[in-house]
Amino acid sequence: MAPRDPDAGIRRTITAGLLLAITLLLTLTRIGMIPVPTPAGNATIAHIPAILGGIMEGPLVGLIVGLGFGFGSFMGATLPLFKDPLVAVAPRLLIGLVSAWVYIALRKANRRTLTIMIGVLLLLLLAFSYQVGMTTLWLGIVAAVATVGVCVGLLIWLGKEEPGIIALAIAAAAGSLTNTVLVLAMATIRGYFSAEMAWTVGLTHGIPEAIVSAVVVVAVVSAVRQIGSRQRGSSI
Amino acid sequence: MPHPLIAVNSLSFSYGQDGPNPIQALNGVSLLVERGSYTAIIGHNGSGKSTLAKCLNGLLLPSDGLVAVDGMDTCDPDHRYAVRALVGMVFQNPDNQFVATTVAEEAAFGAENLGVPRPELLSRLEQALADTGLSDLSERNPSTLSAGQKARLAIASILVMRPACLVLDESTALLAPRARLELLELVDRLHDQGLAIVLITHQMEEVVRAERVHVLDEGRLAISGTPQEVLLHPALAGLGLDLPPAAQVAAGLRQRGLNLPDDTLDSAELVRALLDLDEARS
Amino acid sequence: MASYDTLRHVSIGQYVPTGSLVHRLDPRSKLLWLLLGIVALLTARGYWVNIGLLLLILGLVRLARLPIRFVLASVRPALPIIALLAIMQVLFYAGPPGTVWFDWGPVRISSGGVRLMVVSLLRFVDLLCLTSLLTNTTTSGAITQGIESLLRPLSALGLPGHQAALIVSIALRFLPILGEQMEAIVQAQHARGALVEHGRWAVVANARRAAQLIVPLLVDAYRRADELVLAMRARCYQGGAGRTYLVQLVFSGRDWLSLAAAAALVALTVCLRSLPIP
Amino acid sequence: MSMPLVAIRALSHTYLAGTPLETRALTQVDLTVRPAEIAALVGPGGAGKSTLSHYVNALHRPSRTGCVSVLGQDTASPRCDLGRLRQDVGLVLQSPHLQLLERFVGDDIAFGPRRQGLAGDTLRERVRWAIEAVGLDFERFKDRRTFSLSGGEMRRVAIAGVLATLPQLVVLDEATTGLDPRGRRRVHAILREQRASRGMAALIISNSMDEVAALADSVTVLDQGRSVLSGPTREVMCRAKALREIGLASPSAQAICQALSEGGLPVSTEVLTPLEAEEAIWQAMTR
Repeated sequence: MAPRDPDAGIRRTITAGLLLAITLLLTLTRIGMIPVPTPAGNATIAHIPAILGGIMEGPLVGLIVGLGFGFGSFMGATLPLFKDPLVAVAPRLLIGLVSAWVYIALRKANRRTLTIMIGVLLLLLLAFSYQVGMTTLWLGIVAAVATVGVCVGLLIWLGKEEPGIIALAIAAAAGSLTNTVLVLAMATIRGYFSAEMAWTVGLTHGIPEAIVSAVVVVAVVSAVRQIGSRQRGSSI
Repeated sequence: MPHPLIAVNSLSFSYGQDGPNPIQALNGVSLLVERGSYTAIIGHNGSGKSTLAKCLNGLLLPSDGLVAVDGMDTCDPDHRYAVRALVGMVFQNPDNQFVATTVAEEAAFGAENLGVPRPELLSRLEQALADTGLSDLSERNPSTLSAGQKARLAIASILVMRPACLVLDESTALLAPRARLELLELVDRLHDQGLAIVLITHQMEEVVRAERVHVLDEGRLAISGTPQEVLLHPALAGLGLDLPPAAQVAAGLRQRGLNLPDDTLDSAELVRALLDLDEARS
Repeated sequence: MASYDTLRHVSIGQYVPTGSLVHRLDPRSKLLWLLLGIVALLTARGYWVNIGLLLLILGLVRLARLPIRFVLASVRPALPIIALLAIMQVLFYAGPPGTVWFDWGPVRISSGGVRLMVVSLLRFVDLLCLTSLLTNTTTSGAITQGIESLLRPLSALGLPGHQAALIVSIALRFLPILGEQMEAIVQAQHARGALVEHGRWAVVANARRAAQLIVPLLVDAYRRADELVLAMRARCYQGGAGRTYLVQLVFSGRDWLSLAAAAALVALTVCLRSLPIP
Repeated sequence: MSMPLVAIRALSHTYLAGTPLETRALTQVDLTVRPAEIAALVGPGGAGKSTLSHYVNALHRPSRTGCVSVLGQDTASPRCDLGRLRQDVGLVLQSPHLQLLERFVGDDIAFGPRRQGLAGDTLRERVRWAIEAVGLDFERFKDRRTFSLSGGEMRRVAIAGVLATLPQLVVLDEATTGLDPRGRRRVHAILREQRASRGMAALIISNSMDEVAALADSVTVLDQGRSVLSGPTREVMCRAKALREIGLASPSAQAICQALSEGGLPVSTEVLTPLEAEEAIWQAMTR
């Protein structure tokens, strides 16, 4: 048994620094902000380093990188919505934390546990969609269809992939959705958005962002850690 | 009896040894580096050179076997920093190892980490910058330096730790001919000042400068000896390494029956030998 | 084709020694300046105050003997996206109440909307300039030490001040390097024919480009971190404890003076808030 | 005479024109690569070699000054088919790791051929050929993760990825730097073999004059963004003084003969390789 690498702390600090740099680069140069014609102004990929930081380096690093993202988006904001630190900064602190916690909870889980969890998630989201459907019918329907689609996709994927990778993807999506949900909740509470607007934005941004986050995080982590993917080799 | 500076005893190292398929990079390597000596380690890509280098100062710890620096086991956490300060390591690509935004701060980094008191720190820094010819550039941003200057800065940042040995891990590979020559001359000067040098390379013409050469192949020591012994060794060709051009010419001429001495390994020696030979004939 | 050039020079994080008065200030007073400057930016309202702040900051840039266009270079890569965003926002977003200049279907241009846009952009540019100014005039060692020293009161509460300072200073130092890296990645992908160049569909192209960029950028950052960690370990880095410093922090009279100026600036912007300046 | 593959005339390039960071990378540079020719680009660091190589792949396109024609296409023209051009011109950049796009080596090398419409066994054979061409073992490497490769392996994979599309021209920007002699010989051999079998041309950028002397048919020397010397390799390499002035060395073999001739031995200095030097010295010694 080799002794534990005594310099692991340095690695964590440096990685946090580099992830923070990427976050600032993506927010301050606006490369990570993709303009879309919705009330929120743009979709983002700049929250991905915070998710990665949380998953790979732990909650603290996720928190720090998330703070950087919040600061960048706060200072770069052109909409009153994001000029409010309670909307722009506070929710972002939780992105990395949630990803980290979800990952820690799931990384040891086996296939069956994950299947059950996806089932529970499906039911919860469907119940939620039903609630939404009671107020705005079409939104509820869209949400339900999206939920079923995503969960079925996840289950099919689960059959093919290693549980570790699924855990990563779920943690990343959870981090991304934390961002969407909390920002929109704050925006609604603080009176920038009506509930219906929030739902529209949530569906049009939240789901694509969550999927992109999961794909990117899985790609990066499996490259860096060289951890297993069921796909053991090239297709050649 | 004083300890040798670095003693490597049947060292083996595997990457990912906790995982399902470890990759063995070094297999039973033993060698000694004496104080003030000049050692070259050559081998083709993937022969384990860099892994060996990182084992010499405890950046990697042996999977099996022992590496002792000045009698201190590199596995002993109490000696970790003493070992790293004694055996300084310069990597291939200086761009990726700079932490600071001025030459002076970058050079001082190692000494700061060792907690060297400031007056001493300043004198060490001054000395290191002077040795590497960077004194006039101390306020510059390292990213604005030329490739050769960056390589010298990487050396300066090791010298402030006052090491007894300098390990250069393919530090010349990315340099243009003139910058490479300048760097090798700097290394020669440092060697003259008493520093032990371990030069890791796959350029045969560079090993001629060394006192002792070790050839690594697939993680094992294939040949060890003086440059002359190694370059004339019959097994060398099978290891995928080329003779330096001068040695190639000399070998060819010898085969044609020219009576050249054995020690014509670099261009200058070959030219001198040929001119002597020509004079003797006429 | 200038598209690769724009990423090449992020001025934030590049130390540019000119030996000016600003360079010689204590890093702590510059860090506090940045902090107070941000407060001033956040409190400033209306066109004139913000333009005044921009002029003041550009004046500081001149005082540091830096070319203004160098400092503004950080804004350049953001320009196309900012412009697009600005147009969309002005057209479609109602904004705070004000005179409506143009109203047709979903499109409404009002004085309030335009002012919001312009002031936000000025604030963004100001922030980039201030951050750039800090890093252009302060070495990474000084920044680390400055932050560490400012955080010392919090260290008593268990906050790892040295690590926090190192994280920030590494992030600032690597900003321009990663910007360059991004350019290299775009080039490498083009060279293999991986990206199709869209001329017209800027939005789609931007989205695709951003997604294709971020994976290699992150993977490369991890590789870079590995190498840097190795180089730091090889030079006996062992955290903040027991470390000595090349740079010595001296908080002198001119630092107090500069701080007083910053405080006055904040006070001024706060006072101007209550005045009816457009 | 057949039309050149690459014809660059009076090309200038300025980075960040109109800003204080403006840097002149190229000034009135000419470069020609003929079909089935191995051309070399040498020069001290910062001479503009990489920038020039980017023009050949249309990563940069001339804006105001100069004219760049690659495989008969004017790259400045909006009608220039970039996709086609980049398939026919393979560029291996200085930092090979950025060029690897896929997770597994096999998929990465298959990237180009797939875009050309190859599939199934043809694709597999092409990938096998490309991996083996650069001296790596197909079975062992196809399933390696690109992130886990060493620097030297990454360079080889990058070269293989470019060769796999069977380009008409490959541009290697210091692609053999950091490779061991065996790896270099392998790359040299594949360039020569491809030239012989299907007339592939190559433009190599190298800081090893020995390598250029052994491999290239023609050489262009850049210094501070200008083309200062160009012509057949032997002609350029024999101008030792001019090369020394801009900080380049002559090839070792040539330097040995030069030193001998200065020392009074009547030996021909027009040699490029150790073998030629050996012959020339033998001639002189047995005169």
